Amino acid sequence: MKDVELKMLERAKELLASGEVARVVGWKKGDFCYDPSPAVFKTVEELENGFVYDYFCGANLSKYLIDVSKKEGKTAVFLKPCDTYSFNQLVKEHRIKRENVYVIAVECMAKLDIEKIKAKGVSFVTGVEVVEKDVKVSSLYGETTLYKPEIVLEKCAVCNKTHQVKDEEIILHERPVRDVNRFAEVEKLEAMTEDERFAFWKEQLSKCIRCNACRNVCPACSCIKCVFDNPNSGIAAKANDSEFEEKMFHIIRAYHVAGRCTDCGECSRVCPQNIPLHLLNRKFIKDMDGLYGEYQAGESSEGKTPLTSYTEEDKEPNDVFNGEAK
Amino acid sequence: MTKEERIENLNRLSGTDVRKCMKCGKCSGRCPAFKDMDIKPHQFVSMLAKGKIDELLESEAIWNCLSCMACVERCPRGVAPAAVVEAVRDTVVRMQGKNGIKAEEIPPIVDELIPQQLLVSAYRKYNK
Amino acid sequence: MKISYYPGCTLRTKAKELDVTARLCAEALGVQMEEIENWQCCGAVYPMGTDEIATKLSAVRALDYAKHNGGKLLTLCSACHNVIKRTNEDMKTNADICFRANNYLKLDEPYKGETEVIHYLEMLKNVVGFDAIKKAVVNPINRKIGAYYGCLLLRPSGVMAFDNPENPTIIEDFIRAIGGTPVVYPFRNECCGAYVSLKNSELPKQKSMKVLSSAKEKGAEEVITACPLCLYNLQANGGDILPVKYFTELLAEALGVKA
Amino acid sequence: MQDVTTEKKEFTPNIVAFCCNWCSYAGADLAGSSRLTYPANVKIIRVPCSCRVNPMFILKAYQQGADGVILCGCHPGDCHYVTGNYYTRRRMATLFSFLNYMGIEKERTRVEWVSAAEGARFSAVMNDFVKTITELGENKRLSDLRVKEGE
Amino acid sequence: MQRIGVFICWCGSNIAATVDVEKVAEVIKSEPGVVYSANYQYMCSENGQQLIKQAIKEHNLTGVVVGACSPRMHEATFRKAAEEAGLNPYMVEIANIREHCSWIHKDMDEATEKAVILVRTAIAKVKLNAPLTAGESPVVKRALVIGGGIAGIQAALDIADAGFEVDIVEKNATIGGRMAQLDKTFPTLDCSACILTPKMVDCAQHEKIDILSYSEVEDVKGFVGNFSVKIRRKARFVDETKCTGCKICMEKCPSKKGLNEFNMNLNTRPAIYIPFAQAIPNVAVIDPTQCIKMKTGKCGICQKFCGVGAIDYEQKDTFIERQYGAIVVATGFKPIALDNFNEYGYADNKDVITSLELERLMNAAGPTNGVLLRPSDGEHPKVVTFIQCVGSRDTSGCGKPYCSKICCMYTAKHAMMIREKYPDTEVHVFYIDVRTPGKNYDEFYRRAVEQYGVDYIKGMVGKVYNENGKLMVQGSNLIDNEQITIESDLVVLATAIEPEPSVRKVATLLTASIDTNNFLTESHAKLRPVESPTAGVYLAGVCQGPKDIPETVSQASACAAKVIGLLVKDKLKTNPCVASPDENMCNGCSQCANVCAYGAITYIDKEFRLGGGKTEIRRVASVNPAVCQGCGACTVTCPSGAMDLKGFSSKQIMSEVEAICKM
Repeated sequence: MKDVELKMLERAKELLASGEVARVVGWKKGDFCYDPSPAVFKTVEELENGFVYDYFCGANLSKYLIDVSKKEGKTAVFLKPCDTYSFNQLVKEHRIKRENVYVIAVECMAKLDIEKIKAKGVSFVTGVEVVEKDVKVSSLYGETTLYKPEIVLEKCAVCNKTHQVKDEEIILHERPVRDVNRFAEVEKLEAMTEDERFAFWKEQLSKCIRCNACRNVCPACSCIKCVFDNPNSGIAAKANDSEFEEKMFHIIRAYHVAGRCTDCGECSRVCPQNIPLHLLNRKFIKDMDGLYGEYQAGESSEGKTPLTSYTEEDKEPNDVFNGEAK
Repeated sequence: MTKEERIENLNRLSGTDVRKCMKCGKCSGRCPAFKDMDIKPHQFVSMLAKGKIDELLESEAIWNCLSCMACVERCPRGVAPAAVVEAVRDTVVRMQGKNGIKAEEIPPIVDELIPQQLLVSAYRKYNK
Repeated sequence: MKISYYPGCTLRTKAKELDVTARLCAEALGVQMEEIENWQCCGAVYPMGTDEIATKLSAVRALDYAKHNGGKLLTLCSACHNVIKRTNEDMKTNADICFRANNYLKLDEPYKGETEVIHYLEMLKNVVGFDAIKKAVVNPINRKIGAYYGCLLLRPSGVMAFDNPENPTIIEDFIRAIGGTPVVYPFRNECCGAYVSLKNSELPKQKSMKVLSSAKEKGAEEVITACPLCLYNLQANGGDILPVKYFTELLAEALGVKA
Repeated sequence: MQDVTTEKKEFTPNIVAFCCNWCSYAGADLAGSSRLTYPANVKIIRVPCSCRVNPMFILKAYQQGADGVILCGCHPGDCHYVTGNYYTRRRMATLFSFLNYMGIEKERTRVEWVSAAEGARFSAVMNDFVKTITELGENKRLSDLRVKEGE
Repeated sequence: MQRIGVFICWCGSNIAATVDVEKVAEVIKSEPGVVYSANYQYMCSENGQQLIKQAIKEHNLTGVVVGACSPRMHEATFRKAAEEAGLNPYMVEIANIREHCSWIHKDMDEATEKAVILVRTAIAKVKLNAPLTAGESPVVKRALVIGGGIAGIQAALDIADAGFEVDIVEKNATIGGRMAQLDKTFPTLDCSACILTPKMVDCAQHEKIDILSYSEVEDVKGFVGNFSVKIRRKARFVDETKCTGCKICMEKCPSKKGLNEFNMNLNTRPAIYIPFAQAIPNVAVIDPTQCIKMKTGKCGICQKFCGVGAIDYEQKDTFIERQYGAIVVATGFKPIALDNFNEYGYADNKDVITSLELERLMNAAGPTNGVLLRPSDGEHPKVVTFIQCVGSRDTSGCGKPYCSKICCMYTAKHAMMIREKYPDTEVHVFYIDVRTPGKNYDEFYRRAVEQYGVDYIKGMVGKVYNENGKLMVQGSNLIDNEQITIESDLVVLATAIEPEPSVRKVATLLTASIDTNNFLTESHAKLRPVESPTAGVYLAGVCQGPKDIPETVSQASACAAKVIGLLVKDKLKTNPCVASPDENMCNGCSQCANVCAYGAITYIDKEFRLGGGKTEIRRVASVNPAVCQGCGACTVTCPSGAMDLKGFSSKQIMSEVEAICKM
């Protein structure tokens, strides 16, 4: 990963120095080793001081382009495979000006989830070193070796995405192809009884503190003004003051991104309460795949979504459950 | 049973809605046993609709209906006159001593070629 | 291929030739008719009364057996076909009859009309194919033949779905396949009156003679049927106007199959 | 027998029907002019087309105390606005499945196509829906306690 | 502060018998915002409307709720009343307490309670109503008539006589339709051609009428006042501008085996033909399935003989696109196929014919030159038996559930004409009912019986069969309770009629509603019988329901009156209940345009002030209010809720939901 980071830094400096781009969107070092954050670099100095690309750079940078792509001059951005789907979706919705963006596709190799590492009993992490499937985690208390598949981000555990957009690429290592079913957990829930499912979600959603982190990070939730902030919508609310409110927010959010959600998993990654929010979006994805044919949002920057198209033979709503017709 | 109940019973047993009849007479126009029906197919429907069931229960036609379904097939309104005839026949044969054919009547008319199905069906149609 | 077969009472006795020729011909055409176990007489006439359950159980039993043995039930006698097919429709569409019949039978798994009931003629047409039969013919029947459908195969057409109830063609197509010339005559789908012969001997006579004279007028040299009762009636009461045979007898003749 | 029915009648569900102006609302009018009854607890909101119905409206209805929500539109292919109900069909198919995934009873929300000529069908559909919801019981899973307490 | 007035209508006893209207008015008085509440026997009456107008003025109302019948019935009435009193008409809401309440509930308490809820719901909505103003759209002063039968011809002539341009699109090679095939017409027995062909000629000669024969409507866009229609002009392989109708090609054509559709396939015609002598336009057409040249490449005889060089074997379909303000649908009918009625022996016996075939057999220009001869052997039939209701009034699934309406009269006509021309011919008619409402209609039928001795038999035929060369018609004679068999020479079936199948495509293109029998639906069965619910589309003739010539012509003229009424206007008011985006919230994501069936949504780049003197250019949705039909599909697809629908805004509906859920 270090070699990739160096190459990226080098290339970013080159682009800025030559004036080909006015800015570079990437990740910058945080206070700890595990909290790099998205950043806009405008000078070579800024790059040298803060640029990072490592196993904790899970954040999806595409949403930041909504604003910066409107600015004067070109913007270079580093996109991991999954980020490119969100990028494409935003281009489709005319939110990103494609011609103002220079996309550098970068390899991913699966990012680590600090919460999962902490859950393994390792805290005060100071660094990680990844060798194949072993992750050597150093902390204030020493070194521990963890099994990588157990500590990667949820989105990475089931990822088989490939770059959909690139103006150039920096890929030094082949990524192994996984055989995973991203709907396994949805299916597990579907197999439960109504009562069990209700109890499951009641417990999960009751944790929601309505911090809006999911909404803020979601590349599909990029409305200039959210319905929940719009007094004319009739559902505006800032806090969950009832169990209903908790559900309402998440149902409507999932519905609004249905057909547009690329399954980038950022919602679950950023949720401070660890609510498996991706399971809501994946249910819509699974149902739409089953009912209207496989569809991956962001695979193309053109065309309609399953919910803005139809066929005369579509299944009747009363007959549809678990993505299949009775 | 009151008369109303008996009428209701016949309607239920026939499984057909006699009110759908538009009195075109196509059933009787097609009936191959018409001449042997003292009460005609269309009359079975209209008489049941009007509740004149005593006459129906006395009719000879219930023994002569061929159950050939021509009336059912042809009815433009989806009424089944043959089912009314059968409902009446069922009602009659279910009454004590009203079997349409008695075992002792059989031997003289049976010739050696008569197929079983004739005997079986006759028992089923006429007796209980 | 193998197919579950329901012979019925008459085919075991008075109409043996229908059964025997049908089995031999089927075998010659590559179909194994497997007689179902422990079948009981279907009752020979479909009981229309909506409260008739017990009278339908033997048909349901046969249907349930076939459900677990290939999913199809082959019939040959027109009366059996009529009774079994209509009973099957009840099991499929009449929740009340289905519920009560299953209550009686206490099957491991309720029977809900899953079996497909097919008549031997339908088997010839759809499973074997008339073209295949044409190829298998060794002695083409060079005669003019009138098809006699009667009532049981065709009506009620909504349930039987056998052929156009007023202008059927399947037996005519069959006659062509075995090298004969079909004679279309208007009384081929009229009832011969046989059901009432024990109560009224006159009516069946009139009806049979009408059928045969109509066939003769249009040029038929003989008449074929699938129904033992029709055959009996047309022969006994038809005034010897024309010879009457089972359609399988002609098929056997054409295929050169001997009992 | 009698007791069972009276017992069940104690719960009278609150039902909201969204009807499109051109077919289903007219079908409801026809049910009315044909005097085809259905329970008084079915109350209709007129929308131009079934495709005007936002999932938010349905959730709002549950929040406000509805026990069942039914959406009626023109038969697919007959939409006054050509394609509106085709979108409704997809939106509601996915929404209903999703609500059920959240543990909400699947019978609680329904879509029916009722044409302007189908007064009898409108009445039959409403009677059937009321029956279904009565058997299903009160909406507890999507209700808002505050609304109930406020009553 | 809102000042709402509530008006509860009794509708005589229609509402008042089940809903305690006075109580409703009383309860509602205490609703917040309600300053006036009244009840009256007939709100829609002049006095009732006066009551509303007065209250608006006296109490300075800002909104009105009328608890009455369906808004589909009187919403327009009450809006107009409000407008006359100076209130914006869109500040009126209707609570449907008749169709949705009093008529379907029996218990007074229950119905009253529900009426209160419905009125409260309407109040909740009206409080959020905003005054709306209808926009305007221009009217193209040209009409399109689809179908060139008597309905289309009459409508076109009437519209053209009023001075407007009309195009008739006819899918066949000539106009004239079914009426051109008829021999005589009831109840006066004029010759059909004698009264129809002059009208056809009028059409051809009218400077305002353009006949597009052998053409079909391919696509329709736009809306009332401004339809854009694409028309396919099918290749007829003859240059319409050159052909003089001399018919030499017909004489010389060696391929003469094509079935003559005009004569109901009773005889044949050449591959190049003019359908009948008086055809308009009088121009030949080539049937490519019969033409030897087009099938084999060899022949070309017609081209050789055509003096004006009109033949063009290479001709292709062409398309034209025209603008219209109004469209009349007059697509007509056809007799049903008789496949489900083999008991009448139509398929097997040449001498079993349909009534329309009989028309051709009796017509002087028909295959037998007007002499009634049976198709099988060309003999005069001595016994003719008519069977009525063949496929009509049939709910068994074989035929049509409706009465075809014209058969009783034309059968009486046929029976009478046969008896008149051939007094030695016996005529029998099997009927279920004889239906002859109409001026001079029953008299006409009775004349057939009393004066011409036609034998009417009450009963239906069960079977028609051939025996020794005779057609045996076996049926009931219900009056005498007997089954009879009539030995006949000719059997005529009064075959049910159904809408011409092409109407389905036309209806789809026009988004006009169609019923289960494929008849086009009128806007109101009694009060708007010639209008389709789709604005600007009108219905004439059998496409709307079975009818005879007098009725068809009346309806066509009624259509014309409606069309003229539309075309004289320069501008039309448009429905103000259209979608409109809040640009401040619009993401410009294009989701809404993806679901708009009318193409009403486009996107513009707009400059927004960001404060601090900064501006930003953003892409935002823009709705064309003249094109938007107000369905609301876009509103649901908009994630931010920027897109809303006037008159049915999210906030309004949410508020209704809230009110209606309160028990």
